[in-house]
Amino acid sequence: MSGGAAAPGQGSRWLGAYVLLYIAFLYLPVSLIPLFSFNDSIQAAFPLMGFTLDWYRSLAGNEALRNALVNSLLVGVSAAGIATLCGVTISYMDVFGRNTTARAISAIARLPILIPGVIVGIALLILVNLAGLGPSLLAIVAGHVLAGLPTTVIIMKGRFQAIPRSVAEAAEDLGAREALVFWRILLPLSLPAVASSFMLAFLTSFDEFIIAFFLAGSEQTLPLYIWSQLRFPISLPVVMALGSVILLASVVIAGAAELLRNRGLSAGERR
Amino acid sequence: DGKLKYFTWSGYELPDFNKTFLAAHPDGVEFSMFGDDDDAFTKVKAGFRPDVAHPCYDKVARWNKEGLLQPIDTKRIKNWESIFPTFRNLPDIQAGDGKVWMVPWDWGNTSILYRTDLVKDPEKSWNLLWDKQYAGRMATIDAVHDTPLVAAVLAGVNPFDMSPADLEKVAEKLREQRPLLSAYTTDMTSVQQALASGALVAAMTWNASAVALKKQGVPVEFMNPKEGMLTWTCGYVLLKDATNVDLAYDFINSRLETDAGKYLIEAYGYGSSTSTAFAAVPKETLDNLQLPADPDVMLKTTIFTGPMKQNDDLAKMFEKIKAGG
Amino acid sequence: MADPLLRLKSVRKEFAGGVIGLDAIDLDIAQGEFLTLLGPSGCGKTTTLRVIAGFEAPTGGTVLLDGRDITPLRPYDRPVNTVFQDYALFPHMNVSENIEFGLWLRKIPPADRRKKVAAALDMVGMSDKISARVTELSGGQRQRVALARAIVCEPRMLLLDEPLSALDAHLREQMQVELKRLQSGLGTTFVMVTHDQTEALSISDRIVVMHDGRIEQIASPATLYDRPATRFVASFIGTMNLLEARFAGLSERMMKFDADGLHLSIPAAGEAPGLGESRTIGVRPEDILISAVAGPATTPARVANIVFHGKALRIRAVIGTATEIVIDTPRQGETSALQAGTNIHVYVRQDATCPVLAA
Amino acid sequence: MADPLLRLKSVRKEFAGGVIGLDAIDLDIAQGEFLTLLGPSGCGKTTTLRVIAGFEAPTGGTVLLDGRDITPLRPYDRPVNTVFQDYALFPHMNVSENIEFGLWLRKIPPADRRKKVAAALDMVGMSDKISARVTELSGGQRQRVALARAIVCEPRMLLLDEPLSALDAHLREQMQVELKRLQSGLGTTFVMVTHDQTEALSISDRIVVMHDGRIEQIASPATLYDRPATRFVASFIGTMNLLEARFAGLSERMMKFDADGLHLSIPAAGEAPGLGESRTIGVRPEDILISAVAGPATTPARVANIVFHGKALRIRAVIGTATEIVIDTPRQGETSALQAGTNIHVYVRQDATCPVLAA
Amino acid sequence: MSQISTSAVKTSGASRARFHFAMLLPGGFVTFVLILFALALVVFLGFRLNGGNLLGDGYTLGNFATVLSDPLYLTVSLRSILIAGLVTATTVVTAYPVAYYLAFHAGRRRKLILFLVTLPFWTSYLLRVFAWKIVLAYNGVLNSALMATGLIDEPSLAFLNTPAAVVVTLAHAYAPFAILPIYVALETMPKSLTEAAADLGAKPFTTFRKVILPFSMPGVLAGALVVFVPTIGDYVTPALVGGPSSTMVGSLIQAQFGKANDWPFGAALAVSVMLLIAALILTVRSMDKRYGSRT
Ligand SMILES: Nc1ncnc2c1ncn2[C@@H]1O[C@H](COP(=O)(O)OP(=O)(O)OP(=O)(O)O)[C@@H](O)[C@H]1O
Ligand SMILES: Nc1ncnc2c1ncn2[C@@H]1O[C@H](COP(=O)(O)OP(=O)(O)OP(=O)(O)O)[C@@H](O)[C@H]1O
Ligand SMILES: [Mg+2]
Ligand SMILES: [Mg+2]
Repeated sequence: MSGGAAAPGQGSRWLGAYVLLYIAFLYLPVSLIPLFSFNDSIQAAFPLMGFTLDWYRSLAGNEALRNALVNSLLVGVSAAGIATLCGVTISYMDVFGRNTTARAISAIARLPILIPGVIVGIALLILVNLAGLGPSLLAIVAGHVLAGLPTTVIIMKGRFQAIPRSVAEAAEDLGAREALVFWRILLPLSLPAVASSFMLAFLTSFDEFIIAFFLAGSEQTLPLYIWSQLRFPISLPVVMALGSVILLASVVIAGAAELLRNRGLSAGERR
Repeated sequence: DGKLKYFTWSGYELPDFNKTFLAAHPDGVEFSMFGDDDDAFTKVKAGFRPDVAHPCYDKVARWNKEGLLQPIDTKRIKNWESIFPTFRNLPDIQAGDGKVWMVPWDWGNTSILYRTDLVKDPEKSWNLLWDKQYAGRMATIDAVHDTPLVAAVLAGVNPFDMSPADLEKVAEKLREQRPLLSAYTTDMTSVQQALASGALVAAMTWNASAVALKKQGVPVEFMNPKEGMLTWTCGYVLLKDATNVDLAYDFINSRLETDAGKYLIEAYGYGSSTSTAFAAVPKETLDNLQLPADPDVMLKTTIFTGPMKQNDDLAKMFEKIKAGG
Repeated sequence: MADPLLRLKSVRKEFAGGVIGLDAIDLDIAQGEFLTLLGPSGCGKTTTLRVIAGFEAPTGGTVLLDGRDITPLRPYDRPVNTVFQDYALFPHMNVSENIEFGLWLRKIPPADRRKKVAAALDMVGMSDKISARVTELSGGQRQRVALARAIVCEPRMLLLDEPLSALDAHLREQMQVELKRLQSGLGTTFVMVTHDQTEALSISDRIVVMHDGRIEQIASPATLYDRPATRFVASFIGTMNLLEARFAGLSERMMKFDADGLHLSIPAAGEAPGLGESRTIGVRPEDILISAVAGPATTPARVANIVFHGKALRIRAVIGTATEIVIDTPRQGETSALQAGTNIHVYVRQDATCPVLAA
Repeated sequence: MADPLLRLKSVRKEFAGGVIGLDAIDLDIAQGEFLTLLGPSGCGKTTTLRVIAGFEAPTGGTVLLDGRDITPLRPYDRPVNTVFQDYALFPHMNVSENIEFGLWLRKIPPADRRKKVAAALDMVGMSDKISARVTELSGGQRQRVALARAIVCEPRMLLLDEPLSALDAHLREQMQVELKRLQSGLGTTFVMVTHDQTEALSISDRIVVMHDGRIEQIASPATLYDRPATRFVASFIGTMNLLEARFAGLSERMMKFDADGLHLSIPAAGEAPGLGESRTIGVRPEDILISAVAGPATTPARVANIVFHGKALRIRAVIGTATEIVIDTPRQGETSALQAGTNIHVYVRQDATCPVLAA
Repeated sequence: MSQISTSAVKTSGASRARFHFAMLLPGGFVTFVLILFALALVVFLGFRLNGGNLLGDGYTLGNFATVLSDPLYLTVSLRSILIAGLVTATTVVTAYPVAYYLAFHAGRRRKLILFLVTLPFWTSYLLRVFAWKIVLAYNGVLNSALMATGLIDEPSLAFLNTPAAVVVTLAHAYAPFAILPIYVALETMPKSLTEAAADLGAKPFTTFRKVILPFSMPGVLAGALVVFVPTIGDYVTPALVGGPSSTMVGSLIQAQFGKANDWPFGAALAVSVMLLIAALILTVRSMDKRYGSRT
C-alpha cells in the first residue's frame, strides 16, 4: 500500500496487471523456444511442421553441446561469484573505508563497461600468455569477472550508500570490529543487492562470447558453441532443445526450493 | 605435451574426419573452435598457439605476413598427389622447395541463391544483387572476400590487386547496393529461413544452403552467373611455434584419406580437395549436392577467392560502407 | 578533579560545509559521574557525544580516557556504549537479537545472553515484545530497545542522546531510577543529553550548558539553578524573569534594588554599583508571591493571562511601565479566583536567591 | 458536541501479526479544538493519528469528517497534515524544498511560496538553515523542519506526533505559543500526541488519555487533573499519591478519611462508605504540606530521600506503617535543612481536591 | 570492563589495517592487474602505427586524426548513442513499474516474481535473438497476428532488420539489468516518505514524480548505465536483427581487430568512443549529485 492507503487501491491492481503484461512480454519470445524444439523442421518458422523428439535425441547424443553448457555454468557461477565478491568489497571500501586507494579502485572497477569486449579479450589473452597460463576456462572466468564487475560495483555502492550511517555506527559502538559490522550488519542489510549483483553478473557471463572466444582453450562455452554453429542451420533446433531443457530445469529447481522454503516456513509458524 | 592442438571451424572437429589419426593416437588431439577465420587470425596474432589451424586460402598471406606459419613439406603428405592440381598449384600457397604454406582440404562455391517463383527468369549475373526491383528483399555475405570481391568484378577491376582508384570504384558499387539489402550477414540459418519464408528473394549463400532448401521443397535455384561463381577453399596450416610437428603431419595425412573426404562431401555438401574422395561418392549424391564429378573442369569457370593484396584496406572500406559511409 | 575518566581538550569539530559543530570544548568527566548536556537545539550536544564515542574525528584537540589519548581509537575499542538519538536499531534483527548483539560480540555464552536480554527487556518493560520486528514497534518502544541494547553491555561509560524523549512521564521516571541504579550499582559513568530540565536537575551530578558549540557553564544542578553564570544560562534553565533593576542602596549587608516597583534585596557581594545604576537580576517565577492586599513591600500588578500547569498556575502579569513578569503560584483557594484583568499585588519572597547577571 | 469536525466511530485496528493497536475507539473532535492524546508508550496514539490521516485502514469502524464517511478516502484527499514522529523528511530535498513541497502541490505561485517558507522557517527559528541538506541537521532541527512542513500548508486539521519532543524547553514553549496562535488565528484543529504533561495540561482544550488501545478518559485539563475518572488516569497524570484510606465518618458534609495517620476530608458526594471501609484516594504531592512541629492535623513522617526538581523539592517520606508518600515542596528557608532521615510532620492542605478513585 | 591500553590501540590499528587490506585485495588485484592492463593496452595501441608487430611499431597521432577527421565515425557514434538511448529509455521506463511492484506490492510473491523475471534470461542470448526473429519475421508471430486481426493485408518487412528490431531485442535482453538495480534502490525507501507526501496532498503520480522517482534515482541511473554503455558497444544484435541501417560503433571497432587487421586504429576508435561515453556519464553523474547520493 503505497502513499498510505485506506484500501489496497485501484492503482495497485493496475500495477499488478502491468507486471503480468510485462512478464508476458518477457516470455513471448522465450516461449517459442520450447515450441520449436518439438517442431519437425530445421526452419524455426511458422507454420509448425509436426511433432518430433528428434532434436532432444540429438541433444542427448551431442556431448560437445552438453560440455559447453557445463562449462558455461561453471564459468558463470565462478565469474559471478568473484565479480560479486569484488563488487561487494570494492564498494564497501569505497563507501566505508574512505581512503583514496579504495576510491581509485572503485572508479577503475567501473571502467571495463566502457572497454569493448574484443579489447578485453585480446588484452587478457596477451596477459595470460605472459603469465604462462595460456587460454583456459580460468582465463574466461577472469574475463567475465571484468565484464560483470561494473554492474556489481554500481549496484553494491548504491546499496551501501543507502544504509543509514548510524546503523553501522551503532554496531561499532557495541564493540563490533569492522569485519563484524560488515558480516553481521551491512551484508545482511544488502542481501537483495548482493543477490541481484550475482544474478546480473551470471547472466552477463552466460551470454558473453567475444571475450570467451579469445580466452577459450580447447574447452568452449555455450554461447561460443551456438555462435559458431550459426553457419549450420541444422544445429538451431538442437540448441532450442537445450534452451528448453535449461528452462525446465530452472523451473524445477526453483519450484523445489520454493516448496522447501514454504515447508520450512509453515513448520516455523507452527512452532 | 603430447596432444595435437588443432584450431578449426566449429563443426570441423568431428572424429570421422580423422579416423586413422585417432586409431594411431587415441585422444591425441585437442580442439579449439572458431566461427570466423578473421577472428581466428586475431586470436592467434594475440598469442594463441595451436599446432595446426584451418583458415581459408584468402587468409594465408595474412597469416604468413605476420610470420605465424612454417612451410609444410609436401613429401611428408602421403596423398598430396591425389589433390586436384587446381588446389595444389594455387599460387599463394607455394613456399618453394616442394613446400607449401597450406594443404587445401575443403572447398565450396558461393553464388546467388534465389527463389524461382519470386524472381522470374533473371539474367544469370551477379547484377541481380544490385536489382532495385528487389530492394529490401536481398541479403549478401558479410565478408571481404565475397561481397566486395563480386563488386570489384562487376566494376571491372581486378579484385586481387587494386589501385586506389579501383578501390573507389568498388566502393561506389558497394554504396549502390547497400540500400537494396535487407542484411549483410554470415548467419546462414537466418538467410535460409528468410528465403524459405519469402522475406528474401535472393541472397548470396554457399552451395550447402541450396541443397538444404531444395530438400525442403523450397523453389530455389543456385545461380551460375556469367561472371562466374566464387570458389573458396580452406586447408591446414602449420604454426611456426608448433610443438607437435610429427603429430601434425599424421593428422593432415589422416584428413586427406578417402574416407574423410567422402564424409565431408556427404555430411556437409562441400567439396573435398582430393580426387579419390570424389571417386568414392556415388554420382547421384554428387548431383544432389550440385557438385561436379570432376571439379577440375568446373573450377576453371569460377573465381578463386584467393588473397587480395589490398585486403585490409578493402575490409576497412567495406566496414565504413556497411555503416553508411 | 584529580583524575578524570574522560577529558576533552579543546576539542573542535568543523563539518565539511564549514559549519562549526564544536568550538574548542574543554570538559572533564569523572569516573562514576552522571553528567548531563543541556542546550538549545543544534548547539552541539550530539556532536559532543559522537566525538566521545569515536564516530566523529575532531578537527582539533584530543580526547583522553584514563589520561591516555584515545582520539584515533575506533568506536569498538572504546568502552563506551551509546543510545542514539534516532535509535539506529538493526532493521534486520528482531528485538531480542538487537539487544543480544553486543553480548554476542563479547562472547557471552548463549544461556547468559538470554538471561541478560530478558532482564534488560524487563527493565524497560518490553518483555512481551521480545521477538517483535523492530519495524512494528511504536516510537517509545523503539527507544526502549535502543536503551536496553546499550545498557545490557554494561559499559564503563554510557552516552545517552535524549534516551527518554519518547517515553511518557511515568515510564520516564522509572527509567531514571533504573539509570541511577546502574550508576551506583555498576559505577557506570553517564553522559546524557536531555531536553527535560526537571530530569536534568534531578538526575545529574553536574550539568553542562552548551550554546553554539561552546560550553557556557558547568555546575551542579542547584548552583546552575540558583547562580547561573551568564544571562544565557539564567534564561535557559527553568523560567527566569530577567529584570532591569536600579540600585537603591545598601542596608544590613543587603543590596536593595528596584525593578519597576518590585523590591529586590540581594546579599552584598563584591563591589556595590553606584546609586541608580542598572543591573539585570534574575527572579524565578515561583519566588514572586501574590497578595490580595497592598503591603509595604508589594507593588501593584495586573494579570495578563493564566495558564494551567497542573500543580501550579502560570500567571503573566504586568507591573510598572509595561514590564511583563511571570509568576508560578500553587493552585490554592485564593488563586482560583484570578483571571485576566484582575488587579493583584506582588512581591519577591524574602529568602529568594536572585542572581545578578553579567550583561 | 453537536457537530464534530471529525468523528471516530468504534474504530478498531488489528495489525497483521494479531497485535491490537486500537480497540473500538469513539472520539469526537470539534472544529477549532486543541485535543491532546496522552498515554503510555505503545497505547495506540500514533495509530490513532494514522487512522485519522488515512495511512492505516481501520479493521473496524468508520471515520467521519463533517459527518461524511471518509474511511475509504486516501490521505491526499483529506484536509489533514501530519508531523510524523520520525519526521519523514524527504532526504533528496533540502530544508526549503521540504517545506515548499505542500505549497507547490497546492499550486501556490513561487513568490508566495518563498514568502511562506521564509515565514515558517522564521517561526521555527531555522532561517539560517534554509538550504541545508536535511541529513546535516541535528535532531531538533529536523523536527522543526517537519513541523514547518506541516504547518505551512495551513490545513484544517493538524496531527502532531510528539512534535516538540526533541526541542529544549524554551524553544518548546515558543512553539507552543505559535501553535496556539495558529489555532486561534486560522481556526486550525489540532490533535497532538505529547509526553510532556505540562505541555498537555497548559495547551489543550481537552485531553484524551489512552491505555492499551482504549480511551480511559476524555476531559479538560483541570478536570483530568483534579478528578481523574480511573485509577489509571490518576496515576498517569502528574504524580499522585494513591493512598488506601479508611472511612472515619461524616462531619459538616465532609467525609473524613484516615490514611495511615494522614487525615483527609473530602466533600460528601453520593453514598458514603461504611465506617472503617477502605477507599483509594489520590493526593497530589504539592497538596501535602510539611510542618516542623506537630499539630492536631499532622502525622509524623520520616524523610526517605530528597530530589532537586528546580523550582521544587521532591521528598519521599514514610508515614505510619511503611506507607511511602511523595511530597513536592517549594525550596524555602525551612526546607533546605531537610535531609534523608529527618523527622517531619505532614498534613494535607485543607482545600486540596482529593479524588476518591474507583478500584 | 575492558581496560584501554596502548597495545589495544596498536592491535586495533593492526586488525583494522588487516581487514581493510583483505577487503582491498580481490578488488585491487582485479582492477590493478586485469583492468589497468587492458586499459593501458588499448590506450597504448591507440598511439601506435599499424605494422608487422603485434602491438604496432612507432608512435603516431594519425589514428585519432582519422577518427576525428572522418565524419562517419561521429555519425555512427551518434547513431549508436541514439539507439542505445532508445533502448535505455524503453528498458528503464518499462522496467520501473515492475521494480516498483517488487519493492512495495509483491509481498510474499516477491521471490517468485524475481525468479519469473530472470528466468527467460537463462536461455542463451543468441537463442533469444532467434526467438525474436521468429516473432518479427516476414512470416512471424507479429505479422501473422496483424494479418489475422486484419490490420494489414500482407506481411510487413518493416519489423525485422530495422533499428526498431534492435531496440526491441535489446530492451528485452536488458530487462533484468534495469529491473534489479531499480528494485534494489526502491527497496531501501522508508514507507513513511510516501506517506508524508500523500499527507501533504500529493496524488500518487505526484508522489511518484517528486518523491519516489528522485529517491530511486541512484538505482535508475545505475540501471541506465548498465544498459546504456554495453548496448552502445554491442555489435551482435545489430548484425543479427538490425539490417544495414543499424550498424553501431561496436561493429566498427570489432571489425578493425578482425577483418581489417588494424588494431591501432581499432584501439583509437575505442578510446574515442570511451571518452565520448565517459563525458556523457559525467553529465549524468552531475545529475545524480543534484538528486543527492544519500549517505
Ligand atoms: N505495523 C505494526 N505491526 C504490528 N504491530 C504494530 C505495528 N505498528 C504498531 N504496532 C503495535 O501497536 C501498538 C500501538 O502502537 P502505536 O505506535 O500506536 O503506539 P504509541 O501510542 O504511538 O506509542 P509511543 O508513545 O511509544 O509512540 C504497539 O504495541 C505497537 O507495537
Ligand atoms: N554532518 C553534518 N554536516 C554539517 N553540519 C552538521 C552535521 N551534523 C550536524 N551539523 C550541524 O552542527 C550543529 C550541531 O549539531 P548537533 O547534532 O550536535 O546538535 P544538537 O545539540 O544535538 O541538537 P539537537 O538538540 O537538535 O539534537 C547543528 O547546527 C547542525 O546543523
Ligand atoms: Mg542532537
Ligand atoms: Mg507513537
